[in-house]
Amino acid sequence: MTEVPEEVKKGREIVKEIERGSWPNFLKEAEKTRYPVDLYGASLYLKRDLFTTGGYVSVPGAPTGILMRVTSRPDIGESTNVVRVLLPSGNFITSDMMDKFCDFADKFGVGMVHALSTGQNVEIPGIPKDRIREFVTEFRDAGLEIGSTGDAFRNTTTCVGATLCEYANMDTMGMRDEFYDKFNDYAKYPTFPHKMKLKISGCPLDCARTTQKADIGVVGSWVGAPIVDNKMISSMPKEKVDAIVNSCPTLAISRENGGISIKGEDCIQCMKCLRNGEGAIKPGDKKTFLIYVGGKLRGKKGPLTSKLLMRVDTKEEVMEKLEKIVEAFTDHAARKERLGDLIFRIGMKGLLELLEMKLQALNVKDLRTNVFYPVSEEERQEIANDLAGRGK
Amino acid sequence: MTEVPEEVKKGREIVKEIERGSWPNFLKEAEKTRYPVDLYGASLYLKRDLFTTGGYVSVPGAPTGILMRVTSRPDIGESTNVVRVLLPSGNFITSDMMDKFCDFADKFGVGMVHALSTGQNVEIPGIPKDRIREFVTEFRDAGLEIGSTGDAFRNTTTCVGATLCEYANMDTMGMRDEFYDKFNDYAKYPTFPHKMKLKISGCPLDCARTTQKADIGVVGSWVGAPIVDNKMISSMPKEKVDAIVNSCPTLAISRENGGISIKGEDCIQCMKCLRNGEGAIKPGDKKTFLIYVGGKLRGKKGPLTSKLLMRVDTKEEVMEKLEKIVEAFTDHAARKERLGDLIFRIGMKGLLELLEMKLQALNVKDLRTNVFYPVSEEERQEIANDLAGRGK
Amino acid sequence: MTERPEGPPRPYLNFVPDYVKDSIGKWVTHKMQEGGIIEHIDSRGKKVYTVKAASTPNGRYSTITMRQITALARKYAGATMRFTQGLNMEFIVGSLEKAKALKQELKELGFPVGGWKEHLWSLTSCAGYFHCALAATDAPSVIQNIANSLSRYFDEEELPAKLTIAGSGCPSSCGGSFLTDISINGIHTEIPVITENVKNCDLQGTAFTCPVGAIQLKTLPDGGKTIEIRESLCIGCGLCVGACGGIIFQTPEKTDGHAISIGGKASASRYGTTLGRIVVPFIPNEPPHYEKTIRVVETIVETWKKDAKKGERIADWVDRIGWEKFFEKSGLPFYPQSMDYLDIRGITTLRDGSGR
Amino acid sequence: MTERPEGPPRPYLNFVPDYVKDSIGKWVTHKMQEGGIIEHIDSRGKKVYTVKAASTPNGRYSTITMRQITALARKYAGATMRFTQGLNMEFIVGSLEKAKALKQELKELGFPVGGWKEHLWSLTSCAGYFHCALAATDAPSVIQNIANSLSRYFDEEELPAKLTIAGSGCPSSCGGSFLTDISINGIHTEIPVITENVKNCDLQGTAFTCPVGAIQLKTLPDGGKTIEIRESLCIGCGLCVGACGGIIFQTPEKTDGHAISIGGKASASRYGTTLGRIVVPFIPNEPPHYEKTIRVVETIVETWKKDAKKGERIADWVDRIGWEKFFEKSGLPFYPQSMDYLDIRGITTLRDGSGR
Ligand code: SRM
Ligand code: SRM
Ligand code: SRM
Ligand code: SRM
Ligand code: SF4
Ligand code: SF4
Ligand code: SF4
Ligand code: SF4
Ligand code: SF4
Ligand code: SF4
Ligand code: SF4
Ligand code: SF4
Repeated sequence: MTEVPEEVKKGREIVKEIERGSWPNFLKEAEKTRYPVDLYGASLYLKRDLFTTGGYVSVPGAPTGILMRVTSRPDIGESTNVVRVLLPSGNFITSDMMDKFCDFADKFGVGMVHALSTGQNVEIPGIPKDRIREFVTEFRDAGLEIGSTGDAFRNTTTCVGATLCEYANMDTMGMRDEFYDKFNDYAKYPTFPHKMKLKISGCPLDCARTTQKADIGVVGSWVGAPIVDNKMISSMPKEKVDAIVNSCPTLAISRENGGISIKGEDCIQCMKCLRNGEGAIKPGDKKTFLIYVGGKLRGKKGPLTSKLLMRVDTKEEVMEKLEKIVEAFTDHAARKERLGDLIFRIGMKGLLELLEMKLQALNVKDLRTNVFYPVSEEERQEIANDLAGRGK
Repeated sequence: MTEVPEEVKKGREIVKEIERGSWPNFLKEAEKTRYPVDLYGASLYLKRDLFTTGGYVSVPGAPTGILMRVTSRPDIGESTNVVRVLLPSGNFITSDMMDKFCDFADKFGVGMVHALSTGQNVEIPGIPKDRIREFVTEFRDAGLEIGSTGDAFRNTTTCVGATLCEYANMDTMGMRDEFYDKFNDYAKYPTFPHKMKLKISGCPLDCARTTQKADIGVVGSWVGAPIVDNKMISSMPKEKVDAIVNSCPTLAISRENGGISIKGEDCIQCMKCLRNGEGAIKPGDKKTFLIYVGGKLRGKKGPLTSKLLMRVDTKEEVMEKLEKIVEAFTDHAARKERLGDLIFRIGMKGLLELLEMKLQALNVKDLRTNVFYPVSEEERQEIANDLAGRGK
Repeated sequence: MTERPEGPPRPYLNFVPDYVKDSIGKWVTHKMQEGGIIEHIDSRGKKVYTVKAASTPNGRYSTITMRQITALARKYAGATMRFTQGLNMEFIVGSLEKAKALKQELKELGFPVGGWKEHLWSLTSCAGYFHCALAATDAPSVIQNIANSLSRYFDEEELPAKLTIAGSGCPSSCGGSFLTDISINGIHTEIPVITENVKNCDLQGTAFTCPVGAIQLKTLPDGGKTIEIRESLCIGCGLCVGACGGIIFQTPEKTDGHAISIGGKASASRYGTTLGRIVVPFIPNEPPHYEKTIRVVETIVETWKKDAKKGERIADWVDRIGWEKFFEKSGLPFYPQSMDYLDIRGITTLRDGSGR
Repeated sequence: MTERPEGPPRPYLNFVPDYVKDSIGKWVTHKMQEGGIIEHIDSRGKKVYTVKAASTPNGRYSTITMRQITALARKYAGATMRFTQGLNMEFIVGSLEKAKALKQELKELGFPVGGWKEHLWSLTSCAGYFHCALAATDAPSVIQNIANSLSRYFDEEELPAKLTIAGSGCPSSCGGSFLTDISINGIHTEIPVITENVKNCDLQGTAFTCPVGAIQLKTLPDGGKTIEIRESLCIGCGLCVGACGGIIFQTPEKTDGHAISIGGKASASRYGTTLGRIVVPFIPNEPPHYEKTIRVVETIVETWKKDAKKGERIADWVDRIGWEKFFEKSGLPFYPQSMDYLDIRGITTLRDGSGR
């Protein structure tokens, strides 16, 4: 019997400690698999990561690559390469499909599934490097798809949307399906300067966090006032209705003969009143899609929330614009520059120029506080003309 | 008779137009003086400024200099150099003093007084260059003082404060007097990298705009809750009291047996409730002075509002800190760099280091959104110690 | 040598009316009497009255008029008066009757009395073409026109809240622009050029004038000195043009103008001090009546008046409805210069509070 | 070649339970039933129930457990289930009785059911040491400890509002840190150094890895190639260390750790999407129980719970009281790294709104 290294012994003690407590425990799970818990324990004891990357290995059927994980202590634990699996929209997984994942994990991996990754994929870890081709072939033959790696569109994620939620202004899951019908090549072939992510939320509550971590975010919304069922409102206790009226950030809601009335031009679709309304207030009828750009977390500049690019009326326009944004990104981003960093560098105005659009008030969070900007001769002329046209 | 140039003729037409309307009119006033209205009219017609600067001319009794104004069209109008006059605190001017200003304006100038400049001085324009020394001597012999130019402390301004206003937490006018008792040299000799301005407001309503246009701003305030006269409150109509309670931005106010109660730890001294309270709510007893730094309008970076440096308990500490700030500014600002731009360049933390102070939460408007900052070994140690000390 | 004062005349008590002195620090409340008259009440119930009268936009008076005003101070206000932060005149009077009589006389002299609470409080302007060497726009005449257009809000009609207006001829902002609810900000839009007259200037001094260090000293082939402007750095502030006759704007009549910003305020109430934001980046200079400018200002005031809740300053109002709706509701066109140069960060910040 | 799917399996209708299909797009309201069960009601009054169960912090399961979960989906939920944005499990069930029975079985399997409304919704973590090459901190074990410490807020005790927690091992933030109400963010505080092993790396590829271009290719005297790190540019992200075995952090056990940020949220309600702000810039890694980290997180939650009004997310609460009072009330020490690197501008901005 070989001697157990010190760091493994100490590591095991640490792991035992972490396994305490009532919450579902990833280490208790790992213990039931062939995952190298000792390697992990040792890294906790040593306080250093014991993996290095092996990059992405591109194989037939998975051109964006499979993520290679190389152990720096082969004496303690094995490399644990991972295959990322694209799921049906909304992350719905039938029991049959999940069983298949488990079968593959048992056969090729370490008997572990990662459900879910934060990018909303299932991952199957622990595939030995020399079995990857085999894995990919069998897996795809079983009707399943690998993806979400490399400099391509990562997995497109959505909230559950119209499938389960009354706030939904659109069929988010259907839109994802359409995205893959139309743009699968963007997701499959790594031709971008850096990764891209598309996320879709059915309403401004933004359960898919499109405004925070999507290069391109689509949010279903509407224009004007929400729809109010004043019969229901009048049967509510006074304090409840007061709460609805008072919580509107733009003060768009007022009392009106027992019910309420909402000034459409003041509504910013913040969803507050709908949340407080217990079904009596619904999204408006005039649907619109908000397209956001440039959210991401690291890149060059650290976390950036996304910016509103425009509102469009139809799904078709969303898809068109998406194509244009991708073109602008691939043509103009530097290597390993996320869309958000490109916008940081060239400005929102710069991006809009690439898209042949004009900067509008809706693109802007705050206005300038100094006059140190250029105004060209044409711009002076344009402004003078615009203002001259204004009625007396 | 010499021919009247075209631009003067046209200029006169323009001036006549501007003289229309009911509001007190500076041109109607100018017409009653020897000010070169034709020169001004011509500049309006030509749409270009017809003066150039002659810089500051330093004369005995006014080392920071007198502002020289050179006409670029001597054929139309004369140069119109201006003397800036320091007023008593609060800009109180006795009728005798104002009459003297008028006498000087009639004797040396063009019969015009500028009351007030936006820096809260009286100016006497139109003094010929060759009579400036004479003017300064006579003027100072009459017990009056010239100043507020050059790279020195410009006029220190205050709101009316305790003299007339019930919101005042201090005697602003008295503090200005003390400033000049103590620091007149700062105001008199141009030894700074750029101008400095000190402004003083008696309360956070900031009638002296210290938070916007003072390199150093002092605001009288208090700590904890305002003082409430609940007898008066209980006699107010319900809606009035509701308005008081609801307008507090931190929700520090609640109803309490017919009156109100204010949670001191939540009050940010915004003055809202005092304004709505019609005398029933007064500033708290525990007075404090807020010292702000770095406000200014142009400099290198354009308009910057000031930042809160610290709270101190006594006037003496204000004066001490002021001296320290001036030192840091004179030692570290680049030529023609305002304090605000120095802070922009070296950071608030940098300024605090110069002042041998530590950055605190009160100095900060918003916190960071990324982790791309350095943490030194000592800092790691310090944090670990601080956090270890925290009770279980 | 005669005894000379060092610094401004003081102590201040020498200059305030006698009947105020023993109330100092003892005020407990105030009450708005009729327009422009505030009743101040001290802890013993003693009352004085301040009467506030409008000034010329840039504070310039003939000595003739000023002597008439002084006479009023002698007659009604203990032979003293003060000027406010808003450049208005303020008289402190011992009784309401006197205050009313003073108000009447001031109005007869042509000075409106008013300007407190939900009204236009003040209009201020810098020197502009009238006295300054740096002006891109003649702030005094612009503000004079605005004053005429909005005068009824000073003493008659109510607004949602306090309104202050300032104009400055150039980015130095001496008029206090950027700080006020509505501001006119002079702006040059060309880069100055160097003419041969530059040889008459103090070259080193001129280079120092430039706030951003865009002016560089150069040695000519013949050994002489000249200066150059690095265009990419120049912010067009115009300081060098004022300082040296050999540097000129070529066509100021076409390229000079003013921007309009809204939403400046200093008071801590609500979200605290804030600077104005540029809503129109450039309007050409069109004296005498600056129709375009006046229309924009009127549009802003009208939209605010119609849409704001009582008590909302312009900054508060825009804060509530957002910029997109501001442009929608006002119908003003949006130009890209208005975007915050730091807004591209997409980093959203929490609301600022005063004194935090 | 067999027919292979291009892209993910679709259309989605093939994967949702049959009894949901004809309600899609017709939902009118929902009602919270007992903890973790939502009743969804469609326009015809039809009801389905979603049951939400907590997951392991980093979503790792043995196939043994996963097959048990699948079996529950077969038994109760139309043989399908979903995972949420918060990495939780969600089952869609046809009746309340079934939902309750499922809840019972999930709890027996060790999975708490709850996490809606004024509760802890989710805890998420990236791979950390468990699988990744870049970790400065082992997010999974940190989050596991936090989960144990806060578990009662998932299904028992109420909080002022929704609470989400995420942890990431390094600035890449794969765990979704910065976005959540409380986040753990791995941070390296040393600059990596180059060892002789660098010769085995793909130098050009490694240089490309660096997001800020701090890695430069150099030619050695002997004609060989190497790379250099420009310290002034390096942000310590650690990507190069993961990519090339010849670049190392020398003492990660001392210099690696994590920062804590608070106040991230995506939802448009109130002031809209916002990123977390760093309140503690560095905490050393102290497995197994990370006492310091847990104390800070508990302190934040306790202070918020005690001080916030009902409905206030952490961001809303801090927005109301300000950072100064946050530090006062929580008693947490303030470190200069917390200051926004753009805050020095002193430019105050109007509050942001969503979609503006
Ligand atoms: C698996 C996953 C974490 C998890 O445990 O769930 C993950 C894991 C890794 N991410 Fe990630 N990221 C994962 C979601 C994210 C997210 C969250 C999201 O997508 O919702 C982000 C932040 C959002 C964003 O995109 O900004 C994210 C931002 C990154 C970055 C930063 C990219 C950038 O420059 O902006 C890297 C580094 C890079 O790409 O250079 C990165 C790189 C990595 C690598 C591949 C690093 C590496 O090469 O070792 C990690 C592999 C870990 C491993 O061995 O398991 N990962 N990564 C997530 C899988 C996503 C998926 O299924 O598609
Ligand atoms: C007279 C006055 C305007 C008025 O009509 O009332 C004025 C007039 C001038 N200012 Fe000013 N400033 C005046 C208040 C201001 C203010 C407002 C204030 O102090 O409350 C500011 C903005 C606040 C600030 O300090 O940031 C102001 C910021 C400037 C600047 C920008 C300084 C900087 O770099 O930040 C300059 C240019 C300079 O100093 O380089 C300037 C320069 C000038 C000069 C001297 C320019 C020149 O050399 O031609 C102007 C002379 C005009 C003239 O010929 O009459 N003036 N100046 C004000 C007199 C102040 C006083 O009595 O002390
Ligand atoms: C006289 C003056 C100070 C001075 O010494 O010059 C002044 C004095 C008073 N201010 Fe002020 N404010 C004066 C300029 C300002 C400024 C600066 C400015 O307008 O340029 C501000 C801050 C800038 C701003 O607009 O944010 C200012 C913000 C306030 C506020 C807060 C207003 C707000 O909407 O937030 C109040 C409270 C109120 O109006 O209810 C106030 C209230 C007051 C009262 C009425 C309070 C009182 O009576 O107890 C003071 C009257 C004293 C008196 O009778 O003289 N004062 N006040 C200034 C008159 C300016 C004018 O001629 O119009
Ligand atoms: C299931 C899920 C979307 C998904 O497809 O994955 C979801 C679905 C719903 N969200 Fe969400 N939210 C989900 C993550 C989010 C996120 C993202 C996150 O937590 O990471 C956000 C935005 C981020 C944030 O925290 O700001 C989000 C912001 C909201 C809000 C606004 C909360 C707020 O405080 O502002 C509501 C409204 C509410 O709770 O009243 C909401 C409400 C809802 C409701 C309960 C509305 C309803 O029933 O009509 C949805 C339930 C549908 C259902 O039964 O499945 N959902 N929701 C996500 C569950 C996450 C979890 O496991 O905990
Ligand atoms: S984003 Fe809106 S539509 Fe989508 S699940 Fe959340 S609440 Fe429902
Ligand atoms: S959605 Fe928001 S903004 Fe619109 S009416 Fe409702 S509460 Fe007001
Ligand atoms: S700043 Fe305060 S104390 Fe000074 S005059 Fe204004 S309200 Fe009164
Ligand atoms: S001063 Fe402002 S913060 Fe303080 S209690 Fe009054 S309204 Fe609230
Ligand atoms: S703002 Fe410009 S134009 Fe006006 S006085 Fe100041 S320096 Fe002159
Ligand atoms: S205009 Fe201003 S910035 Fe440009 S060179 Fe002249 S002084 Fe410098
Ligand atoms: S956040 Fe960093 S440590 Fe965690 S998985 Fe992503 S790259 Fe790896
Ligand atoms: S740690 Fe990051 S920033 Fe520094 S050299 Fe390596 S890759 Fe570049």
